[in-house]
Amino acid sequence: MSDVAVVGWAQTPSVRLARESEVQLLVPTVAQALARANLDRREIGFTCAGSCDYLTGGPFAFVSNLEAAGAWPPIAESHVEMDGAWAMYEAWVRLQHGDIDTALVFGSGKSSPSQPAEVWAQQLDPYYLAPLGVDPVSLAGIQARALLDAGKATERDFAEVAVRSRHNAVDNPNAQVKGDASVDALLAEPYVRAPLRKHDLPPISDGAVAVVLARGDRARQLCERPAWIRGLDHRIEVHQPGMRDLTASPSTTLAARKAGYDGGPLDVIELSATFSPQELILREALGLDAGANVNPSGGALAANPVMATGLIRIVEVAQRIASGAADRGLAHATGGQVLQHNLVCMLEGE
Amino acid sequence: MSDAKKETLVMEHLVSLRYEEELTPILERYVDALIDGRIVGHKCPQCGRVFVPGKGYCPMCVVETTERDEVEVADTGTVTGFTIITPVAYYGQEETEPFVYASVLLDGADSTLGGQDVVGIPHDQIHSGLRVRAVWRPKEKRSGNAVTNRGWGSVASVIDAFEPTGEPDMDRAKFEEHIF
Amino acid sequence: MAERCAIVGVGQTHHKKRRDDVSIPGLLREAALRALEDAECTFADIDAVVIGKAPDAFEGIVQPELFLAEALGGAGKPMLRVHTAGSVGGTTVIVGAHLVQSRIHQRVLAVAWEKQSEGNAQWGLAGGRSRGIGAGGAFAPWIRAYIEQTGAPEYIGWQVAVKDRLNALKNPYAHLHLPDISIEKVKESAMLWDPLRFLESCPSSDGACAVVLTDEAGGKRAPKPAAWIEATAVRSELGVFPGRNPVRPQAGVECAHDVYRQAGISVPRQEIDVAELYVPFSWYEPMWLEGHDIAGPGEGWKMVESGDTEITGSFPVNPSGGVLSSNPIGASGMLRFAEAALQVRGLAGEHQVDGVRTALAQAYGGGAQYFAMGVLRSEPS
Amino acid sequence: MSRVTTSTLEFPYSRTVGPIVGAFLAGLREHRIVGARGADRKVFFPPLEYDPNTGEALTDLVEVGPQATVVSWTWVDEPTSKHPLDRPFAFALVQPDGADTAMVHAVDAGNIDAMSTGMRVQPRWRDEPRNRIDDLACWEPLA
Repeated sequence: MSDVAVVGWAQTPSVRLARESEVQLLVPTVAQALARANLDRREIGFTCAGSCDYLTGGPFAFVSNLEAAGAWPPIAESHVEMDGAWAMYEAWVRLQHGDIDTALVFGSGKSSPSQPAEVWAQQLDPYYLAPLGVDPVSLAGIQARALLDAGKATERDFAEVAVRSRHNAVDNPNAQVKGDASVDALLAEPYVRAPLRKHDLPPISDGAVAVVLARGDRARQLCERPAWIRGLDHRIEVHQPGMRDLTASPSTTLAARKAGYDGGPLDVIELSATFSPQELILREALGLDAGANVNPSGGALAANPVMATGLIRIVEVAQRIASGAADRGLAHATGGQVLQHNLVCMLEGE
Repeated sequence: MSDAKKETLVMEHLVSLRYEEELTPILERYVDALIDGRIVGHKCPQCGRVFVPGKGYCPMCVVETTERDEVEVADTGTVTGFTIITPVAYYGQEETEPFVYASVLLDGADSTLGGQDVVGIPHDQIHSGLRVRAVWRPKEKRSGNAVTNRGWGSVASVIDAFEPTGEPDMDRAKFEEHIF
Repeated sequence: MAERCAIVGVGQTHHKKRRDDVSIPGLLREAALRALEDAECTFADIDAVVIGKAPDAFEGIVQPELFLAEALGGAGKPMLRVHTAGSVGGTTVIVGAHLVQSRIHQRVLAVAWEKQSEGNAQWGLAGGRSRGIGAGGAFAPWIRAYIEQTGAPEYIGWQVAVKDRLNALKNPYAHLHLPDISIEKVKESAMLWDPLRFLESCPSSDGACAVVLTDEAGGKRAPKPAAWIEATAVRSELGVFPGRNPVRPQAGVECAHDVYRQAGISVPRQEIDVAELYVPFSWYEPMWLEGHDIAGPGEGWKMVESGDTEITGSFPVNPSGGVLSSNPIGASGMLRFAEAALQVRGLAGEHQVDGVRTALAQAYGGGAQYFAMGVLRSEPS
Repeated sequence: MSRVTTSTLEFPYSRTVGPIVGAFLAGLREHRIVGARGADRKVFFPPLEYDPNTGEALTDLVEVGPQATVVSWTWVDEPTSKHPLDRPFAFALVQPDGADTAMVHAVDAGNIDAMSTGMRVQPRWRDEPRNRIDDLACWEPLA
């Protein structure tokens, strides 16, 4: 494999309601990512974007986002109807050919205009599930119950994940839900979808993220300490929630193994656990011990701009490597509901 | 029951999703001006092109534009291209008669307003180069409700249509870059 | 240096106005299983799945590949969902090829589909709003401009419409089989969007297409001839901006030049034996012949007029019947690559063009602003 | 005062469901529930045209239920207009007797205290079937 590194990045703060349109969130974000990599947009060899028409609010919504990339003169460009982390996957694959050495990737989403519970209910099997209005929070509740019933966790464990996330997010200017809370106080709150309480749920967020990738020596020229992608893989599982074990994430385990994760020490881990029980499932899937440095940014419980959340995890790891604060990290992204599709990216300093 | 009859049925499924969004601050200023009878856009500080409504950036140069780049354009302009659409019936289609779908380049602007109606002239006399002016709604009936953050209805619910000014046609060379 | 990539399996559904005999997974499986059978392999042999389709709102399912991946044996594998408007079928093949060329995977299944009859494309193209103009309404002014600029006679559009429908009679999978098609019938059909008549426009179809992509070793040991992917390129440009030339979009010019360069083609008209171009409205055939520099300015319509683009002509275009005969939107771009592959493999059956060694595949989308192109060859260079 | 723009993306989709989902929905009309048997005798419920783990075709339909067991569940205190019931209910993984997998559906248990993992439920049928999954209106605790 060619050595490809993250050499530029930027993200908007995640907010409950951004007054800017999705493109307006992207334009300065892309500009900042390019500036950090000291690149002009015309030098970019390949561009790939991730977004979701139905989240933005209409067919072909992604077409407007081309304006953020600067599509004049024409550019070599592609788009995935997936989180930006998969857009980065496509760009990373493209860079392996060896004929170009830079790529621009972005992911964006505004959840504020819609009722996410209604939008994502239409993401499920159209014959058996979508007509019932099965919403993501209910599915996460079923998953959480399965975890409790299996004796793998307690509601207190869920709350502890949330408390850590909010605590970590205090130092993250881009996070939305932050502050110190006590586990007991959180557990005194009512259920939203028993056994899940509000703290177990992600916020509804608007936001965007951009990444610049470069290959080999070009990366070294553009960045003092590139965050090298040592491995990148993703795996999808069976869709019907009743046809797989919701308390485990074998696709994460497999993706991590294929991405070269050998169980060795990690300085930083960023997980797209959009519901607190999922952090416990992912920790187990990756074999992380209790002391692992998981989600120093606060993770998806602190900020969840859907379609950007996964790529933000990669940025959070990459920037810690670039700054020298970390040498080796793992970033995880997820797609679909209750951890159906999982991506693992291994990043390292020189 | 392996002899189950494998008939294939039709399942109806209504998907109905509602989106509600505050207009961007740029569009809010734009709509306020529109209701006031003025059409404003953003002039790119780099290339000088004027986009109506302003986007907050120049899509060609990809540089940000702000209120400081706001300029007013005229409510007169030129039809640069058009199609007469025979409406196809579909769920939500309200049109039943052939309608005009014209691009209008306002004087002072570099972007065209798409999908405009042209009135006061038979459909078969509409042509590129036709000089037109906005038909404004009475002030009390202007709402800006049809303006969206994703480019639809950029003047609808304030300006219903354009009508011929009676001036001679614009020379094609003057709008060659704005036909589409 | 990238790994070589070959198409060793091609499958497609019978395209129809409404495939009321199948579910959406059933539709995809029909194409995928035919591609696997052609490649003489099974789902178990596939490393990764790439799925493409046009907007989700056409069927009203958000990211439908999440429930469809497993219908394609995708569980436990990487799955990517591509969406680049009408060009998506082409982009899906290209993304699949990249997975092989990068040496990440050895065998990839790429599937593109649309089940238009579940919803309504006019509604979808209008973003669910009133006053929709359809693709024809969007493209008609550009077609008019082409006619004005080149002085092409109006029968050129009719001629393409007839040619593609006659070709479709040789393609058992095509949606439209119109044995009594004629110039008179086309010219007497209803004017939909001046200058476009009903029979100069594509149908709305349910359908899917699939290809199995593999590496050099896989291509060489394939049981049937392989189609070698010699070049691929994608280009995108803004849909509306001052100075844009949508009649000859720059993205299309650059995309074509990119694939010609990669394939070492200097005179496309002579060095390409057959082309499958995305022609949803008849006039797009001469427009793309010029827009991709196969014909010089104003020469594209003359190629049509002289019969060069007929299946027996010197530069056959869309021997499959093209988009004018089958249009499952998301799959339409992949069908161009699939049909080009069948041609270089010599497996196109009744619509096989004699002696094809090099084929061009092209798809476009959005406001003629997204392009995906490829050059396929019967032998690796 | 900020200006708000609203839109509704609405369409009545018409789905042809194919042989397996079709047989399942046809069964519901007759108050019968079917699953699909795989190569290893495993019965998938709800029935799919393929084994989701391998992609192999499934054609062998077998009757399951009608009694079933709740495998996992969550409680919906405030149903929305898109939910199948207009009073508090559970979304649950429901596995009919004879099936090896479960599907997500609504359980009308009245209140959360009536819910438990492992509880037994039975189908409640819609009076006028319309070829949809909610012809099986919901599940209810076994009387």
